[in-house]
Amino acid sequence: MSDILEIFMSASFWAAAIRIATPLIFGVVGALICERSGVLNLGIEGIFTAGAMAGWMAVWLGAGLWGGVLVAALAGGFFGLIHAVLTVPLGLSQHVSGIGVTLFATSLSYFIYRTALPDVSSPPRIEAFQPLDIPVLSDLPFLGPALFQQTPLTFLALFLVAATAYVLYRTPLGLAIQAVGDNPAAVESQGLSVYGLRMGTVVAGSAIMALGGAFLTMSAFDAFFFGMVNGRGWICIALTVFASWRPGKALLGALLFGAFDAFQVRLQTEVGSFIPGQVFLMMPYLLSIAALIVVARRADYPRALLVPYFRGQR
Amino acid sequence: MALPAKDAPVLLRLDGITKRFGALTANDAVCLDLKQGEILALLGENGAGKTTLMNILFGHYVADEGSVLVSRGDGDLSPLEPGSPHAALEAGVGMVHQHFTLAENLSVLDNILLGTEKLSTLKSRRAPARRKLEDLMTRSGLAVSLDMRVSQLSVGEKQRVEILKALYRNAKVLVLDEPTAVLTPQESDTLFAILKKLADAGLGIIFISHKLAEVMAASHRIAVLRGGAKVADLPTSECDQRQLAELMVGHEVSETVRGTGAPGDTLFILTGVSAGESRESIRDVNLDLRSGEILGIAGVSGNGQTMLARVISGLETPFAGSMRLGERTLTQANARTMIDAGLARIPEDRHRDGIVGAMTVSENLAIEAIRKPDCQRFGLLRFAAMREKARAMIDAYDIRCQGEDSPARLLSGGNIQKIVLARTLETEPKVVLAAQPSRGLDVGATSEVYRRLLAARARGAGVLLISEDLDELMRLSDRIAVIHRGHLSDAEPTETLDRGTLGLRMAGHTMEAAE
Amino acid sequence: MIRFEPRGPVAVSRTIGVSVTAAVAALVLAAIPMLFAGLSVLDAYVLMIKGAWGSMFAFTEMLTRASPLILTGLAAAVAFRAKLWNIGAEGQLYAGALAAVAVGTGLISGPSFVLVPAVIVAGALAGGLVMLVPTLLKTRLGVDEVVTTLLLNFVILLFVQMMLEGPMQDPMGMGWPQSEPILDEAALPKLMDRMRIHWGLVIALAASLGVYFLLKRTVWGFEIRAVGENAAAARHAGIPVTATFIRVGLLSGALAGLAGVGEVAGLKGYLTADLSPGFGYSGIVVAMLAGLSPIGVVFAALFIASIFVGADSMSRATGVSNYLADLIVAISLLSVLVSGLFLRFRIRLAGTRPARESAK
Amino acid sequence: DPVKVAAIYTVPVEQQWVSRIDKALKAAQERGEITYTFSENVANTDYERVMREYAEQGMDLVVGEAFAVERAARKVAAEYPETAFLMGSSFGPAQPNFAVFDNWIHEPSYLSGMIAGATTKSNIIGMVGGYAIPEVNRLMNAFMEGATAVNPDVKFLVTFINSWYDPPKAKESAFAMIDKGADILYAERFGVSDAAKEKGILAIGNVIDTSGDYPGTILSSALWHMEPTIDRAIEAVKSDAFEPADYGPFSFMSYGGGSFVVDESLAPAEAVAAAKAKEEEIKGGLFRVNVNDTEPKSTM
Ligand SMILES: Nc1ncnc2c1ncn2[C@@H]1O[C@H](COP(=O)(O)OP(=O)(O)OP(=O)(O)O)[C@@H](O)[C@H]1O
Ligand SMILES: Nc1ncnc2c1ncn2[C@@H]1O[C@H](COP(=O)(O)OP(=O)(O)OP(=O)(O)O)[C@@H](O)[C@H]1O
Ligand SMILES: [Mg+2]
Ligand SMILES: [Mg+2]
Repeated sequence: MSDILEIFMSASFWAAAIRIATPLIFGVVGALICERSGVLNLGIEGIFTAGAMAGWMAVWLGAGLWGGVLVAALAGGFFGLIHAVLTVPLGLSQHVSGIGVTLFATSLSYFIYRTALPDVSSPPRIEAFQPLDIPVLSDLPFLGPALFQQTPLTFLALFLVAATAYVLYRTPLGLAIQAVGDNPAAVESQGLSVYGLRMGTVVAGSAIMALGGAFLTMSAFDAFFFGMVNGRGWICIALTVFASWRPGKALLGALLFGAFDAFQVRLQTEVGSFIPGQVFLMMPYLLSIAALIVVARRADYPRALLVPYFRGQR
Repeated sequence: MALPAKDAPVLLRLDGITKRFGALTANDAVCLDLKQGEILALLGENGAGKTTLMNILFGHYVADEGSVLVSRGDGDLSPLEPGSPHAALEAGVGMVHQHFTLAENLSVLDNILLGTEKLSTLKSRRAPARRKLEDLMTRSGLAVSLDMRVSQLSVGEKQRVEILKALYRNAKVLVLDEPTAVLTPQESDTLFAILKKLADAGLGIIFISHKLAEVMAASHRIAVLRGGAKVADLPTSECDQRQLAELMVGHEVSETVRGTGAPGDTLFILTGVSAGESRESIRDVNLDLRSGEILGIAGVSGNGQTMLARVISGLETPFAGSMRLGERTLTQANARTMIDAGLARIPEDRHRDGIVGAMTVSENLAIEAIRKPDCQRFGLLRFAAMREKARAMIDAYDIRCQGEDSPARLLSGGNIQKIVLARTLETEPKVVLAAQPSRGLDVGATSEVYRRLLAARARGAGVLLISEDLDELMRLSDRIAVIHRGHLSDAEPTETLDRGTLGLRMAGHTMEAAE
Repeated sequence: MIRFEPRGPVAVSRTIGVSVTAAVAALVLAAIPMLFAGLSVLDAYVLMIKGAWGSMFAFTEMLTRASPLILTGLAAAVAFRAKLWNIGAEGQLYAGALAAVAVGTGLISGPSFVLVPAVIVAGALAGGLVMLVPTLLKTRLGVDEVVTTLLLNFVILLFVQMMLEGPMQDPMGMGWPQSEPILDEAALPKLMDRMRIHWGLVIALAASLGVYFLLKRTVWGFEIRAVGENAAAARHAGIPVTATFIRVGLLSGALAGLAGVGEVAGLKGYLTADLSPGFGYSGIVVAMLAGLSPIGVVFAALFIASIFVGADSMSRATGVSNYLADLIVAISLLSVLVSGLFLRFRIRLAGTRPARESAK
Repeated sequence: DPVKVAAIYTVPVEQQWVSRIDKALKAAQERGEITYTFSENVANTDYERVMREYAEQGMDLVVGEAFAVERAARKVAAEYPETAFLMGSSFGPAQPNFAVFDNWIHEPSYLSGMIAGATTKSNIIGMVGGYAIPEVNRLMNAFMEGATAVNPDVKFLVTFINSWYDPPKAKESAFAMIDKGADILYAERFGVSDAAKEKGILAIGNVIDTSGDYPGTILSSALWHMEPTIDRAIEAVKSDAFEPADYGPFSFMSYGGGSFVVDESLAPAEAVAAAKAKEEEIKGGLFRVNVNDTEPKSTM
C-alpha cells in the first residue's frame, strides 16, 4: 500500500502523467473547438495519424522541427477542411463523414509512407524535440522535474488550453463560436456567417488535433509507426464530454487520464503477478466512464451539436 | 395617433417580391413602402407569407424575383445585397424573429453583443455595451438582467432580449414578427408605447400580429397578405376589425360566443401540488375543475404555467400533493396514464411537444392511440385503418395539408394545432388541458380552436385553459384563477373580474396584499 | 454561394443516375493514388472488378466479407433511427463472439438443431446486454452514449483478451490466446463447398428483412421512429421513451452480437482477439450510406465489401502496397456520401432561377 | 526461372519479427533467386483469402504467419498441393506441403540474460513486451532463466503494453521501471531502448540489432536470422524437394538462425567469457535452454 502512495509522491510519476497527457490535450482542445461550434469530429483518430506521419516526414525531409509542427498542423487542417465541407455547407452526417475522414487520413498516411519508404525494415529516426532546461524552474524540487522538464510541445499544448479559454470566453469570436454551437439562427440573425464560423473552427480544431499526432512522432518518440495512435483520438472524444466542453476541465481530464495511465503502468509491475494485465489496461477507460457518470447531470451540451444548419429550411 | 409627415422620406421599399417553395408561391409580386416614422402592421392568415417576406427583407431568403431597396441616408434608395443578413444589419435593418434566435448558453449581454464587434478583436468590450444597454433599458422599459443566461429566462424575457438586440444596433428600420404573441397585455402595451416613441424619433417599424385590437391601436398603416399576395394597404384610420378579418380570410368570420354553461360535478382536483426547483416551479397548487366548465389560468409567462401544464400532462412528477381525476388518483408522472384516464392535453409548444415533424399527418393523428386496437393488431400497425381515420379527421377538423401521407412538418402552425386538437378531442376526453392554445394562430384558426373547446365544454368536459391572453381568457372562461410565482389563486367567476384587476393580480399585487 | 433546396420524392431513374455518377466520381478520384503508385488505371480497375465479382471464389469472398457488415450496419441503423448513437458495435460484436464460443465449445452438447440456435441466441443476448449498459446509463443518468459505447469497445476487447489468455484459452493452442474451437454441431453450416461463405449471410439478410418489417409495420417500430424524430413529442403523446430506448439498445446490440456469432461460428471456428478488422466502425458507415434503411444496408454492405475485396486483390495482382485498398474504400465512401446530396437536394448557384416543379 | 515467393504478414513489415523474414526474402531477391511480393497488415479475417489469391496466382512458395489462423491456413495449403507453404506456427508441419518455422532464439536470449544478470547493479531488470504470446514469452523466460542462473538475487519487472506499435507507451512503461530501480531493460518493443538511452542505463536487444541506433546503450542482443530457414526453403522448392518439415531448428544457434552479440565495453569481462563459453556448449549440444511459453510475471 505504501508503495502505491509512494508512486503519487514521485516527481517522475507526474512528469510521466503530463507526457502521456500532452497528445490528449491537443486532441481534446481540438475536439472541443469543433464541438463548441456544433460539429462532432470523429475524424480525430485519422487526423492524429496524419499529423504524426506528416510532421515526422517533414522533419525527416529536412524541414526542421518547427517546420514539422507546421506541416502537421496543415495536414490536420486539410483533413479538417474535408470534414468541414462535408458536414457544414453540405450538411452530411457528422458521424459518417468523421469516420470517413479517419479512414481516409489513416490510409492516405500509410499509403504515402509506404510509397515513399518501400524498403525500410526499421523506421528511420529523426532528431526529436528534447526536454527544455529552463533556468531556475527546471531545478525546483519536485515541480522542476515534474512540470518543467518537458518538451516544447507540452508547453505549446498548455498554452493552447489557455489561449482557447481566452478566445472562447473573452473575445467576440469566442462568443460567436459558443453561439453557433447552441443556435445557429442566433448567429445568422446577427449578421455572422454560420458556415464561415463552423468551417473555421473545424479546420482550426483539426489542425490542433494533428499536433497531438505530431507530438507522438516528434516528441514522445522519433519515428512513425503504423497504428501508433492506438485509440488516443477516441479517448479525446470521451474527454471532451467529460470536460463539459470547457478548456480548463479538458486539461484536467487529460491530466487525470494521463495520471491513470502512468499509475496503471506502475501498478502493473507492483501487483501484476496475480492480476491479469488487461485489468490495468481497462482501468483508464472504466474510470473515464465512471467520471462521465459523475459529471453527466451537469454536462452542458452544445445544443446544436450534430445538427446541420440549412439556411431557410424548416 | 400622430401620423408621420406626408412627405416623410421612404426608408424601405419592397419591389415586386416573389418567392416560391417548389409549387407553392409564398410571396406573389409583393410591393411595399415604409416611411420614416411610420408603424406598419402586416396582417395575414397563417401561411400567408408574412414571415417569408420579412425573411427576404432581412436576407435569410433570396427572392426569386423583385428587390429590396433601402435608403442610405441621403434619401436615395439603393438595392440591398440579397441573401445577406449582414448587409441588412449594415443598412440599418433590425429584425425580431418569430422564433427566438438566441444562444441559450450565453448571457443576455453576450447575445446582444454577438456580431456587433469585429471577430478579429482581441477582447470583447462589455463595459461600454453594458452602459449603453442600461440606458436603453431605462428609456424603453424593457428590463432584463444582463448577466442572466438566456436559458434561464422566461419566454417573455427572451422576447425582450430580441427587441433589445435590434435597438442596440441603432436600427433605422425595425421588423418585429409577432412580437406580442408571448407577451402579457401589460407588456404589449409597454412595447407599443416604446415602438411609438421610437417611431416618433424617426424609425420605420413593421410588425406582424394576429391580434387585431392591438393592430388597430398601434399602427399607422396596415397591409394585408393573402395567399402570398398583397390584398390591401390602407391607413389604419380607414379600416375596422371586421373588415380586416375578412380581408385576411377572404370571407366573413363569425365571432365566438361562450354562452352560459351548465357546470356539473367536480371532475379533476389538484391538492397541494408542488413540483420543480427552478424559477419555473409550482408550490402548493390547489385546483378543482368541474365538468362542463372552462377554468382559465391567467398569469405572466414564467410564473409556473409551464410546470403546471407539465405536471398535468404527466411529464413531471410532483414532489408533494396529489392529483385526482374522478375516482382515480394520479401520482406517478406518466403521459400514458393521463391519456388513458381520459385527459386530453394540448401542449403550449406545439412544434416541440405536439407533433413529430418527420412523420406523416396520419401517423401524428394516431400517435396517442397507437396501442389501441384500431391502430394495431398483435403489435402490427393497421395502416389502412389509420389512414381512413386520418382522412375522416382531416375532413372533420378542416386540416389543410397535401394529404394524410405528407410530413407534418410542412403544415402551418394553425394546421398543426388542428392535428393536436383532432387527436386529443376525438376520444371525447373528460378533461381537456389547453396550454396557450391559440398562441401564434390567425383569426380563422383561433376561432376554430375556441369552437372546439366550447364544444368540449358543451358535452360535459372540464376544460383547463392556461393562457397569457386576457381577452381569450375573459371570452372563454367560466372561472379564472391567477398564477403568480408558482402559487395559484382561488378561481373566481369571470363576471366578477375585469382586465384591470386581473392584470394587477398577474403582476402579483392583490395576491401579495392578501397573503 | 451555393444553395440547397430539399427535394421531394425522387424518381428511380435519378437514383440510378446519381449512383452511377457517384461510382464514376469515386473511380476518378481513386485513380489519383493509383497513378501516384505507377499503375495503369484501366488495368487496375479491371483487376478490381475481377477481384470482387470475377469468379465464384471472388464473389463468395465478397459476400463473406459483407455478411458481418450487413449486421453491424443494421445495428447502427436501428439505433440511429431512435437517435441512440451506438458507436459500440465493435465491442458488441466481440461480446457476441465470446458468448458464442462460451456456449459452442462444449458448455452444452446436443445435436445441431439445439446447439446452433443456442449459439445464435447466446451471441445476440450478449451483444444486447452489452449495449444495455450505455442505454441505461443514458436513460437513467443522462450519460452520453457516444462516449460510453466508444469506450466500452476498448474495455470489451481487453476483456476478451483476458478471457483468451485465461479461463477460455484453448489448452491445445500452444499458449496462443485463442479459444477452443466451436463444436461441429454448433457451427453455422457453409453455404458452398470449398468456399468460406456461410449461413451468417442468410442470417444477415433475414435480419435486414426483419428490421425493415419491424420499423415499417409494427407498433414498436412506430415508437422507435417517433422517439428518434422527436423524443419530446413522443413522450408527450404517451410513448414510453425509456422503454423504447431500451428495446432499441437491446436490438442494436443483439444485431452486432450476431455479426460476432457469424464470424466465429460461421467463419473462423474459434475466437481470437483480432477477429474483426473494425466491422463495428464500418457498420456505421454502411448504415449511413444506406440512409438508415434496413434494406439499403444490404446494398451498402455489398458496395463496401466489393470495393475492399476488389481493391485488395488488385493491389496484390499489381504488387502495389495493399494500403491502397483502404485508401480506395475511403475515397469511394466520401464520394458516395457527397453524391447522396444530389438525391436529397437540388443544388443551385445563388441568383439562378429555380425550376418550377410539382414536388414539395 | 526464379522461384515465385509471396509473403503474408499480419502486421506491417516494420514489426521486428516480420522484418527478419522480409530481410531474408529481399536478400534472396537481390541474388536473383526469387521474385518476391508481400501483403502486410492483413486482417485475420482476410488471411485465408490472401493465401488463396497467392496460390491461385501460381506462387511457388508462400511464407507467412499462421498463428491465429492455424486451421484455415492448413486447409488452404491442403487445397493447393502445387504451392509450398512455409508458415510461422506453434504446431507441427502437415502433409503434403505445409512446413512450419518459429523464432526459436531462446538460446541467445538465455545468453543475453546471463550478461544482464551479471551486469545489473540494482539487481532489478525491467521487461516491456507487446502481447504475452508464446513467441514473446519464450524469449523472456529464457532471458530470465539466464539472468537468474548467474545472479540468483536478480528481480524482474514485467509489463505488456497490449500493442505491437506504440513506442511512446512502451517508453513510458520503461520509464516507470527505471523509477522502480531497474538499471537494465529488456527491449522487446520499440521505445524501450529510447528510455534506457535517455536515462543513461542499459538495454537488451531482441530479434533485431539496434546497437547502431543506440550506441553505448545496447548491452547485449539476441538476434534472429531467417536466412538459414528461407534459403533452405527456396532451395528445396527450386529443386522440387520441398517437404512439409519443421524448419524451426534452423533458427537455433547451431544453424546460425540465432546469434548473440554483446557490447564488451559495457559488460564485465568474466560475464562475457561465461556467456561465450555457454554459447559454445549450446552450439555443441551440451546445453539445452528450456522452452517455457507461459506468461512471465514480475518477481518483485
Ligand atoms: N423554407 C421553406 N420551405 C418550404 N416552404 C416554406 C418555407 N418557408 C415557408 N414556407 C411556406 O411558405 C408559406 C408562407 O409561410 P410563412 O412562414 O411566411 O407564413 P406566415 O404568414 O408567417 O404564417 P404564420 O402566421 O403562421 O407565421 C407557408 O405555406 C409555408 O409552409
Ligand atoms: N428531447 C429529447 N432528446 C433526446 N433525448 C431525450 C429527449 N427527451 C428524453 N430523452 C432521453 O430519454 C431518456 C428517458 O426519459 P424518461 O425516463 O423521462 O422517459 P419516459 O417517457 O418517462 O419513459 P418511461 O415512461 O418508459 O419511463 C432521458 O434520460 C433522455 O436521455
Ligand atoms: Mg410567420
Ligand atoms: Mg420515466
